[in-house]
Amino acid sequence: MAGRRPIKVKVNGIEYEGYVEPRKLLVDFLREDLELIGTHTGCEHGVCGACTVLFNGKSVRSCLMFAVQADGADIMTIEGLSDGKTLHPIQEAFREHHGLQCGYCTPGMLLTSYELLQENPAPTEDEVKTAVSGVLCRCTGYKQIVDSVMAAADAMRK
Amino acid sequence: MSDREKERWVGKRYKRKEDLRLLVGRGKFVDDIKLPNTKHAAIIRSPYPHAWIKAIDTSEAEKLPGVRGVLTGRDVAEMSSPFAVGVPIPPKYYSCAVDKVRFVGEPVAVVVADTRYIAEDALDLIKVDYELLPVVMDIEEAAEPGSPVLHENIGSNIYSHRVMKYGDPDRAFKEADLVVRGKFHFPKYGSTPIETYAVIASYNPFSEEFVVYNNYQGPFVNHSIVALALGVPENKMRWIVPADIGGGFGTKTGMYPYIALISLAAKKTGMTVKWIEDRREHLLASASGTDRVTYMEAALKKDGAILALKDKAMDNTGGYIRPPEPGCAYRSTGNHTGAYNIANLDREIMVVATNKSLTAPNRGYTCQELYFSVERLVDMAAAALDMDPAEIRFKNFIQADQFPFTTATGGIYDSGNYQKAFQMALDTIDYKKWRAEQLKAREQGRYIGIGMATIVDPSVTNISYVTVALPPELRARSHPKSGSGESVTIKMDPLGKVHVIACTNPQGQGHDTVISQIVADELDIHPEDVTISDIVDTHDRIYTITTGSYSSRFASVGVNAVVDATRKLKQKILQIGAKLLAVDPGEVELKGGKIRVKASPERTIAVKHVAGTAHWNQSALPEGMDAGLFASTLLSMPTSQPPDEQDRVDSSNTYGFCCEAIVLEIDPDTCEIKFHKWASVHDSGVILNPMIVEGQVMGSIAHGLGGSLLEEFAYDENGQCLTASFQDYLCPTAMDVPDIDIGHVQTPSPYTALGSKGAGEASCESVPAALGNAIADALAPLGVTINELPLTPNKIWHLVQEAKAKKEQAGHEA
Amino acid sequence: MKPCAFEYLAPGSVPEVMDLLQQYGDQAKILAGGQSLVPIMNFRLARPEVLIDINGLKELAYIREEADELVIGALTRERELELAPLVRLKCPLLPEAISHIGHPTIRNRGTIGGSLAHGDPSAEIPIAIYALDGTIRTLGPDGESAFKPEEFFLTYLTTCLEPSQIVMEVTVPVLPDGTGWSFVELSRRSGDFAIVAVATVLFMDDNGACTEARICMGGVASTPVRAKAAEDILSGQILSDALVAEAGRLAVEATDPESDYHASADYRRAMTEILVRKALRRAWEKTRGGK
Amino acid sequence: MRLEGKYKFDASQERVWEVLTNPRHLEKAIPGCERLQESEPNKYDALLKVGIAAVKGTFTGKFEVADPDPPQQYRLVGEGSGSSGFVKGEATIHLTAANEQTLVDYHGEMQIGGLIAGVGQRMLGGIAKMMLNQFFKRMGNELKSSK
Repeated sequence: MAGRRPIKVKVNGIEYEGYVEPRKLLVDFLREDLELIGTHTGCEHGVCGACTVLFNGKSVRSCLMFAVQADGADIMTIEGLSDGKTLHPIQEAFREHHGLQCGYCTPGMLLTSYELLQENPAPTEDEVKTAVSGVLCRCTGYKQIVDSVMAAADAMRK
Repeated sequence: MSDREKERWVGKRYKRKEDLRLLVGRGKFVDDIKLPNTKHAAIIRSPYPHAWIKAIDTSEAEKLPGVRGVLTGRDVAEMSSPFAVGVPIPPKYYSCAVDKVRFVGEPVAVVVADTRYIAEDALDLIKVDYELLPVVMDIEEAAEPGSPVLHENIGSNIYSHRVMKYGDPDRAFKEADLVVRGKFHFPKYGSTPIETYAVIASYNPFSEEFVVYNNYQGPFVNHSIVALALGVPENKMRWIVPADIGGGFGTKTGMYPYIALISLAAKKTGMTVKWIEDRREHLLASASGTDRVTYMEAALKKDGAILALKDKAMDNTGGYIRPPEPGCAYRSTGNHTGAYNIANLDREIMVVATNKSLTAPNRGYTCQELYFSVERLVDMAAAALDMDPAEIRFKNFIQADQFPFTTATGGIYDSGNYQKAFQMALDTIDYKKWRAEQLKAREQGRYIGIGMATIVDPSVTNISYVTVALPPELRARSHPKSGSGESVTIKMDPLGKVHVIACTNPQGQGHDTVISQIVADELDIHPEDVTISDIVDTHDRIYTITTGSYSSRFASVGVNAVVDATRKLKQKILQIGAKLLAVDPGEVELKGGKIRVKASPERTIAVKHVAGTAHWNQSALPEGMDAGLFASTLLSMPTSQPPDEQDRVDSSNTYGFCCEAIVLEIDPDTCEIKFHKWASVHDSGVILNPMIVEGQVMGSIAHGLGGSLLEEFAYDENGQCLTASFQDYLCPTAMDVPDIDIGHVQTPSPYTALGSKGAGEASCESVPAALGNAIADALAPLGVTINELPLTPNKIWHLVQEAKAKKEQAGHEA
Repeated sequence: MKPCAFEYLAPGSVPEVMDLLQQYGDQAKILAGGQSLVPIMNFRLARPEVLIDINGLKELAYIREEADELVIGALTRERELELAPLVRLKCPLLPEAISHIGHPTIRNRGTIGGSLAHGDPSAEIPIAIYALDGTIRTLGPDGESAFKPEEFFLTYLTTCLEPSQIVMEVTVPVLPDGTGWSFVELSRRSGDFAIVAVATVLFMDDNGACTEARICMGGVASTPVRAKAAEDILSGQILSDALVAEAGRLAVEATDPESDYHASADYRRAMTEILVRKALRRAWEKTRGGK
Repeated sequence: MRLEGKYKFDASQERVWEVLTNPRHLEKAIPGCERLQESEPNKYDALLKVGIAAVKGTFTGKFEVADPDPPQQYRLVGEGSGSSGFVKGEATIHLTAANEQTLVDYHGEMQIGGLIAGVGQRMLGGIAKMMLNQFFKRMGNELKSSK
């Protein structure tokens, strides 16, 4: 049996140190070891996107990475999107346009949108659809999600 | 009153309260709950669809470090009894296979270990010896004598069988100018919420009490059923559902066997046991909608009037049948003739067993199955009569002045204006223009299709409908059942702020927000001054057997309860205020945070003062009034009555209307579908929050679209499920849902306090029919028959090839 | 769905990787982007005893232009290739193909070397590299080797890589100006595995004749396959609609598709013809200055 | 899943029959076969380690050469199971002489179940066919090397 390995990781600006079994998925490490339960597990095979986090600034499926791989990494989860006082413009737009219902896919949607808007501050509706098509939502039918991201793009450009 | 109107919160796009936790990662889902000393369960499942379990060897698994115990079917049989179900001969359905497995994915044993990882390691060490049996996968074959029998105690694969006649269908068919017939096959698909099933169970052997955190959609009937199966009184089976459920859609009403199973694992191991269903488990063995074979006939007059329907439907609930099934076959009883004034119906129902996974209500609960047949048949009738499919619908609609309208089957349609809504949909897509376009396109070899469906969407089931599964004479032997109750408690704190305690158990429908809007209107306060706790806790919530979020109950009965409780509270406030103002209660009104004397508005007292008095100076209250300031209600819908002797029942309590009008084009080469126009018009009564209703409508469209074009629990002929991952079970993505024009007609329901009714399921019921009709219409020149779903490009291409080959052959022969 | 236990090794250099592969043989798997490997580990279909994580080998992530070739390190992420201006300019077929892989988040991790080593017959990168006549450079205990795609892909998920070898880099010739190219794909949903995917490259002479045509198809056999007969009838010809149609027909002969739940073999064959035509038309358009 | 195909061997029908039904050769030709033991005449217990890329599975199973009618026809009946699922099948194998060669055609049914069927349906058909081809190819080698 493979032994536990030390890792040091920065999540939402805070340094954590811990020991993990190599097979522990990053999503389980975030949820169980760091108690950052905002990141959700939906399929554990990389399709649904609920577990999406930003890994060194890029979106990744945290169910398709092992926690050991995060040693030295800088991670942002849903808990790190707002400044702790006011909603981030993307969060505000999702609220304004009803871009969420049950809220389970929402962390993945928000972080995927965040990455999109970093790379492409003025996306077309089709570009938004393409970007968020990697995250499954069973509640909204996506229209209000797309509206939300478009509105967030507007707000963030201002 | 213009000021007053401006201040109304109901009807506004009021932003959701729920979002302030869900957007920032502070939602509370079952998997987020950490209890001390929690161990983790993994379930070993049958790879075979039908087999005897000859032996299970768990010894190696039990030796693995970190494993705390193993529960097998033998334990389950010793510690519990089969789940009760309302069919004449119930199968022996336990939470785990005991001596036989009947579908791939059926639980066979549970391992409890320190981590889920170790529990799964242990599964590899369990050896199960199976003796394989022949399988039956086809619905019609399953009902034939001589096919492999799943349940020896039943002796056949037929769980439920009824023949019912409403009106005089035989005569109607004799008098018909024309009879059209069709056979339809509706697939097995499910809503696959992104949050899977989740259970955390513990058992105290000293108090003999279970406490189970879960994400079930209410206590509903299944709380009683699980308690009964585990042999504990209901008050010792405490269920707690936290504030957030990651989507339900009916699928999560299928999780209660796991509540039982994990409770038993907790009891056997003495540990608190957590089980989070993984996606593969979910796709193999959670719950789907029912796949159905329908033979349907319509008796018509030359002018298009539908005199009668004959419907033989065969539903497949898979390896077992469990409550609320056989609801699948009976849920639509009251609205079985849809949006049409059809006086006669001949119904035969069969619910059968096959070696497929099990079913549960799935958003729309078999109305999609029903309307796929009805609405395809209406289009076929129009074609046979050379009528426009829109025209035949107008011809047969129940008229706006006929409401409330009692259907042949006992449904009491509360309100509607079907003509107006349907016309709106046709106008939105520019129907005439697209018919002309279609003709031109056909000349160019392009396949443009226009499809429509007009349906009645039932909400708030009356629990009594399930008893239609029993013939009247058997039904008479047991206690009658009826009702659709919902409870709300509202309280005002000493400073006049309001807290609402509900048990509607939402899964994203925004009940907190709408409750706060309603309460704000009733008490003339701001929604921000209302907080809500809407969870299930069978110990500290008031509920009935019907409580939960399913069958779009909230906007009807849920709202009735909110309004009723709030008005009771308001009465108390007025009474106290009147006493403090030394006038009669009839002389005061509540406005702007003050009680004022109507005749002399300068005489006021602040609500906050009234609230303070109720809490701080109880002796000042009107005589006989309870101390504090709260009101409770638990009410049902008045139309929720048991079935009559003719099997007529108002199976739901409010009935919305929905129609789709779709213009699409099929690529003649690849058979991919492109949408040109899509209008979806809804009448769900008075709209409480347009933003939320729009979200519900879009969501239900996406589910309808998924089931029609993408999603299916596919099995091979040997009983293997081929779609046990999200790589093969295909949910719609943001790129698969086209732009849709949503329209509303609002005919208030006379049976609900604010005129509202359910809005979340309608398009699930209409979209499969409308898409089927649109695709059939597109391919009509080829003579392609569309009678099944999902219509994948691969399937459409094969249908086109067959039709072309047939035409060619006919050409050769001619 | 949790993976089995494994030993995790994160070597700091290529020689270390070589040593570890020698030591563990086929008990070990290389972990690159993990977007194909980790799902099957979570399902417990794959149970490697040792994972050799090469994500720390930054020296394997590069995109360079050398002579008339693009040289791409095996650990280069798909998303980087998709967005790299150099690649978009010199070899636009590759980013176009990559844009069909899963979703941006998957492409953020997935690597070009990983995709090639995985050898999925429906995967976009192998199809594109084959159409581009790229070269796959590997390193093993016996030193470096170079493979052409037709040698590299053997059958379903199987390449000629030995357990002790790794993909080091890929080279693809820069496409000369005026070269036609295209990548078209048919799948159930965007991001899904291709039912059929076709990549084409058309080299033209100054007179507008096609000097060489390459048509590579995925999803229709146990490896990506080239439609040689179809390529041959185009080479040396002034293109015409009739020739393109004929090429589509001939391309089907090179396929040997299987049926699965999503698409029958017949449908795949029919779609091969349609997609090859579509892809050729698109490439042809580009030779005429179209976008 | 239907199995159907033909394979041509450069050997006489008797030779081909001998090799095809001989456990020593079967052990070498069956892809991934680690061990093959005759449990009773014409019945064998087998241990297979089948691997396609990272997907590796150990299967234990048994098969039988049933109704042998040398040198023309027999039925191959087999089943195996492992952590990644199970395989079960039956095929009729028919041998005919064609000049100096022997034509073997087979047709039968195979069931694949469990984990691999549920999450790997996309490539199962192709991989099954590929493994069959591998089997016949190796049998061809066995024929050559045992001459």
